[in-house]
Amino acid sequence: MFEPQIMCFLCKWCTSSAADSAGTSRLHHTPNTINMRVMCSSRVDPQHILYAFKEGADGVFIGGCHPGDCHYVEGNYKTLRRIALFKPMLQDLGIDPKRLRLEWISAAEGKKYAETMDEFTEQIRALGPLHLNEKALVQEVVKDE
Amino acid sequence: MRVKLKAGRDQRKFIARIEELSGENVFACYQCGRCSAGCPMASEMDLLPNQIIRLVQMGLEDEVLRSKTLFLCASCFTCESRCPKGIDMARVMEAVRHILDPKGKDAFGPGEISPELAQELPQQVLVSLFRKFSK
Amino acid sequence: MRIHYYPGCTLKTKNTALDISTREAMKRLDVELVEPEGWSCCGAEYPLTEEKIAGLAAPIRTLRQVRDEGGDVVVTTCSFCFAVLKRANKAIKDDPIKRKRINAYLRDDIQIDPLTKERTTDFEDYNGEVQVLHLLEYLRDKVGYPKIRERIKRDLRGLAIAPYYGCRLLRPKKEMAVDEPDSPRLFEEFLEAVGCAAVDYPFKQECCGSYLSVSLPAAATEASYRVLRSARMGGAKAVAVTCPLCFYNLDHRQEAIKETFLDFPGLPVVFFTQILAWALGVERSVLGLGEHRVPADGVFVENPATEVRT
Amino acid sequence: MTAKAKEKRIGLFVCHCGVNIASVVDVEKVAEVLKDYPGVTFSTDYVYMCSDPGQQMVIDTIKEKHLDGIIIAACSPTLHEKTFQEAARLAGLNPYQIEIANIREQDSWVHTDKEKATKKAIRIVKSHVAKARLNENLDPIKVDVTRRALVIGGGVSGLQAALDIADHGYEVILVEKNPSIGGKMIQLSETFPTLDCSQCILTPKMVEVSRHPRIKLLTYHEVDSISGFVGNFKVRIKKNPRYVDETLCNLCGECEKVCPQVVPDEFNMGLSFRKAIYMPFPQAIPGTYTLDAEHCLGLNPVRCGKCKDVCDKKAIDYDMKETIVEEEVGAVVVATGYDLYTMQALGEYGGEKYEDVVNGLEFERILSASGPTGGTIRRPSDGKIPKSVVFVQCSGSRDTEKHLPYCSKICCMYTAKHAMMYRHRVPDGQAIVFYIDVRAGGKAFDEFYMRTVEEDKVLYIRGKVSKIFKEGDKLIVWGVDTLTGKKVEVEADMVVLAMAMVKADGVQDLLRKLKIATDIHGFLAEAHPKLRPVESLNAGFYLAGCAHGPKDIPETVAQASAAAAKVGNLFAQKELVHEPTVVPVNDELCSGCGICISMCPYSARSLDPVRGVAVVNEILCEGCGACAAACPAGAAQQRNQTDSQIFSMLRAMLRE
Repeated sequence: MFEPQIMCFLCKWCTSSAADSAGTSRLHHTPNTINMRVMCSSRVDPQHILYAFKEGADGVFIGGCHPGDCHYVEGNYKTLRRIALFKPMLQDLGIDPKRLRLEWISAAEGKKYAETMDEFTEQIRALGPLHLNEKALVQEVVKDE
Repeated sequence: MRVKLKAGRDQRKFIARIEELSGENVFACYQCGRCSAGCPMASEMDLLPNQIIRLVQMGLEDEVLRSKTLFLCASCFTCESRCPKGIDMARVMEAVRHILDPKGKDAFGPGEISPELAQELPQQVLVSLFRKFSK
Repeated sequence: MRIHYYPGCTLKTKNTALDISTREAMKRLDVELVEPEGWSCCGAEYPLTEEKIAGLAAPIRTLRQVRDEGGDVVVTTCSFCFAVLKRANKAIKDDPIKRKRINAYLRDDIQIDPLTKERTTDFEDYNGEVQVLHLLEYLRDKVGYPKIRERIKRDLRGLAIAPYYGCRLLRPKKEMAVDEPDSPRLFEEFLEAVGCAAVDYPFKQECCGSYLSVSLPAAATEASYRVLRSARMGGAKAVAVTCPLCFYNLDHRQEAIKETFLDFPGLPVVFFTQILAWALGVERSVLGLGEHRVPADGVFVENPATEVRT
Repeated sequence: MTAKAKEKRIGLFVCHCGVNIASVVDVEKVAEVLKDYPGVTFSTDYVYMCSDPGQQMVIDTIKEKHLDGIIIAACSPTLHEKTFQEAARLAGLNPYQIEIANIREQDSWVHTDKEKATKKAIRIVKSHVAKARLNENLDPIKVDVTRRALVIGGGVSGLQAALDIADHGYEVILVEKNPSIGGKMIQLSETFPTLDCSQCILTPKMVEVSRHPRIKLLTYHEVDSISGFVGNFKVRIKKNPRYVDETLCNLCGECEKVCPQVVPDEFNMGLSFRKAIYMPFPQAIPGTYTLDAEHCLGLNPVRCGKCKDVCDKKAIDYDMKETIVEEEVGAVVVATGYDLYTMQALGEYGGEKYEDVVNGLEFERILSASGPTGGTIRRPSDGKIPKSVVFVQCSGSRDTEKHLPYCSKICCMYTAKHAMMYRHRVPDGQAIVFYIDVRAGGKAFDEFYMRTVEEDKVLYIRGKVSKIFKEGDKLIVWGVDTLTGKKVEVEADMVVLAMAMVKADGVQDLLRKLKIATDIHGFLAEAHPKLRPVESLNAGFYLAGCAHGPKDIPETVAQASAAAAKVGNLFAQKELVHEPTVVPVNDELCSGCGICISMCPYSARSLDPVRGVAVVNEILCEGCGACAAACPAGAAQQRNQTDSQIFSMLRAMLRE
């Protein structure tokens, strides 16, 4: 069976805490995901997402606080707008926008976190491995190595 | 009489079967009794709805299957609408009847209705009654 | 407006009053009712266990027919039919496994057109596309109370009617999602829209005894008595029902009720559509009052309001 | 970037956490595999890294191996990041060189497949090594503290917190939105388990607050907005017009006598009436009348003007306007209280239909000597003394389905008190309590409950009421006794619902302005459920009382004092430290486009008009990184979470 790799950017205050609380409650879920804790979902630059795809992620997940609950007032709204604008660009690059998912998961929602991880993994599994047009992407990602 | 509680496979199987059939988590019940308090048929029952679910939790299959209560439930869902834990008791009752089905005979069969009565009854009552209480 | 209408079995036999008054009333609201071709009994009981899914086949077959005839809404009056159709529809929509299994049963169903004798088979999967509405919901949401008020021909002011929801119209809440089971407004609003006074009484959503009427008549007698008594105490001149079985228990059972509970003097029971039709100007002779055991003629008298007014 | 100039010497410590990690993740393998990873100089595993020997090992190894970067692969950084930063400091290493790799909560505890979990742990650790190679030494930014506290809410928790902070020697501003302080507690009759009169024990505290030289009491005020950060908040407080000058009002009461407008009295839960110009209750503080503009005929002598005419002191001023007060404070205690769940939500108990179905607070007023019935128990509908009263516990609580999933905690005890007091006042009356469980854990609580049962003969029936309806002038209660398996029906004269406690009505807006975190029920979220119960996640905010969750009076008071002590801790510091992980500007790359300025929610960034580049006020920067993600030139880089670091981490995690 295809085992997808999923890169998760989790906001420190909500979704990463939710991941911790899933751990504390021993809510078993898929090991296909791997987490990077960022201060706020708005720290995630589209370039980070592209880079994750380029480095082998089949799906990218961004978790932030619920609207109105952002620790930094409105970072999650910024993320929401950014991702909405970014998805059509992904499409242009030949990456199914369904491979990128943004979800609001509060610190109290360990269960939702675990379920979302499982669900997203299955979605990505159904989409199959990501085949990239490397050339197109390399031009987009201009950062140094 | 002292009831012997067993933690054997049979008990677990019975509980699991009820949960599977009903789609309800019987262990969510904390025995507040609200289902019984509002049940329109409770006065006719030998075991109250909350007692049925308690016996299921304890895995006492025989006592549950013996109860008259199973055939007094009108599936009116009053219990469901007020259960603080969201358990649909009517489904649990149905699941128990389902287990009972192959074991017993009809609790109520067509033979028990006089032709005159059958004439005047609305169709839906016959269909629903046999669906509930006959094999 | 043209909509699909599922009468159900009892309306075609024992309670034609409910069917006829529905048709008459809807005609006066410019709604044409179409029965889905070749509909069958819904099964009366929604299967409550996960394994008895065969019981979903009949209602889904009917709903699929509605869809294939181009309908997106089907309306029912009988609460039992409504509950089965609505819950089956939801199950098909929400549960992919049930959807798959039921569609597998029904795919090779054969339907013969009565006119052209054309056979239809190899049906397209049904995924819950049709919206199932109770006529009360349809009147509220699609026809609208203002239109009903506009078309009213008889002034029913002062006619106190106790709305009786029974069990199936509102519960289980998660699946029916019609109104709050313990503080509903749907029926009351309807009665107020046709000009009656809706009686508030605590037994409006208590069970009438349902099918126990046959297996344990005494229990149904007592349950029905409590409903009727409560409605009477609330000052009702009649109880309005949506369901033929409620009607049977509350109306046909009244003789037995009076024998058991000597304090109970009787109370007419009517279908909500009879009131609607009456308010919209339908003649009393068409209301099917002959089907009532407890005479309900007193409810349908010309200008009851004038008596109150003077 | 310039970071690779000198290769780092990184030490890796993999924690077993007993079996918590080691039973799922092969910790030895993780340490072994990472030994040869670029940048790693030292790698080991140990049973409990957070233990003293564990920490000592880190300290010793740093010194011995001259390490300049450390990875601790263990539990969530929220738990022990500080511990190891301190260890690093002791070893002479900059604390910002510590990286915590979370292989417990986000790995071993959530996976069962050992091989996969170990692989994942290796990837997690590698990513932190990649990041650590580029970590810089950072020093905390230091800031001054304003040694003045804001307390929001004048209930018992707010009063206690204000008094304690003031007694520590600091100034306090106490803001209460109602005309008087006192909160919900002043409405209570007696208090369990000792039956002291609530007003008798609370009014001295209210007076003390009003007379305290260091407490500035602002009633009829509301917090409008707050800006700044811990130690340095700026608060805008809205002063609602009272239309009565409280310094002039001598409480003669003539205005009230002539006022033609009669309004339900909030203090008595609407069970009696007051005038549009009123004193909420006789002991109200400040002692002044308040004109409720919503119900006044029109704040205009032409419309009415009766009260103004009779006021000898000329205290009434219809032209008073809403004004804004600005204050600077260093800490905020949030004590905004609670409300009761609405009757409307409980349709099966009659909703709001039946006057004689009352909630707990209404019954408190009925019991209270200062209440609408002068302490005689009378039912609201007809004033009759009820001979049969049913108490329904868990009304709205412990209902995961339609109402509130949590236990409201105080209802068991106050219901016992209600039933006991009813039996004392109406000796020939019958009191029946429907309960699911009686939770009487607390000092002298169970004894009190048992007294209610044994001495006052209150009948406790174990079962939840399904329905309440009216027949004639009786309320019919349908319940069950699950102990005997009997369905029961009670004809009651009155029903008291032990209504669930919910977040205070309308507090959501305020909390949003404060940017303070709440739980899913709208109660304030504490920084840690066990170890930091009175602090908010948001620095500088402290929690007290029922705003944080249902609790009784002793607990509320204890929490308020604890919050005050925490404020004291904060104020005792010479200066505060601010996280240095801010987002500075690289002048050489910045083109002055201003995008980052528009992203900043704290106004920490602005444009230097002379140089044409963005500049950062590092004290205001909270380090969210929204600007860093938005900067098109890469000129905004978050310290120790630069783009380069993120890319390196991604590479380490994903490329195998």
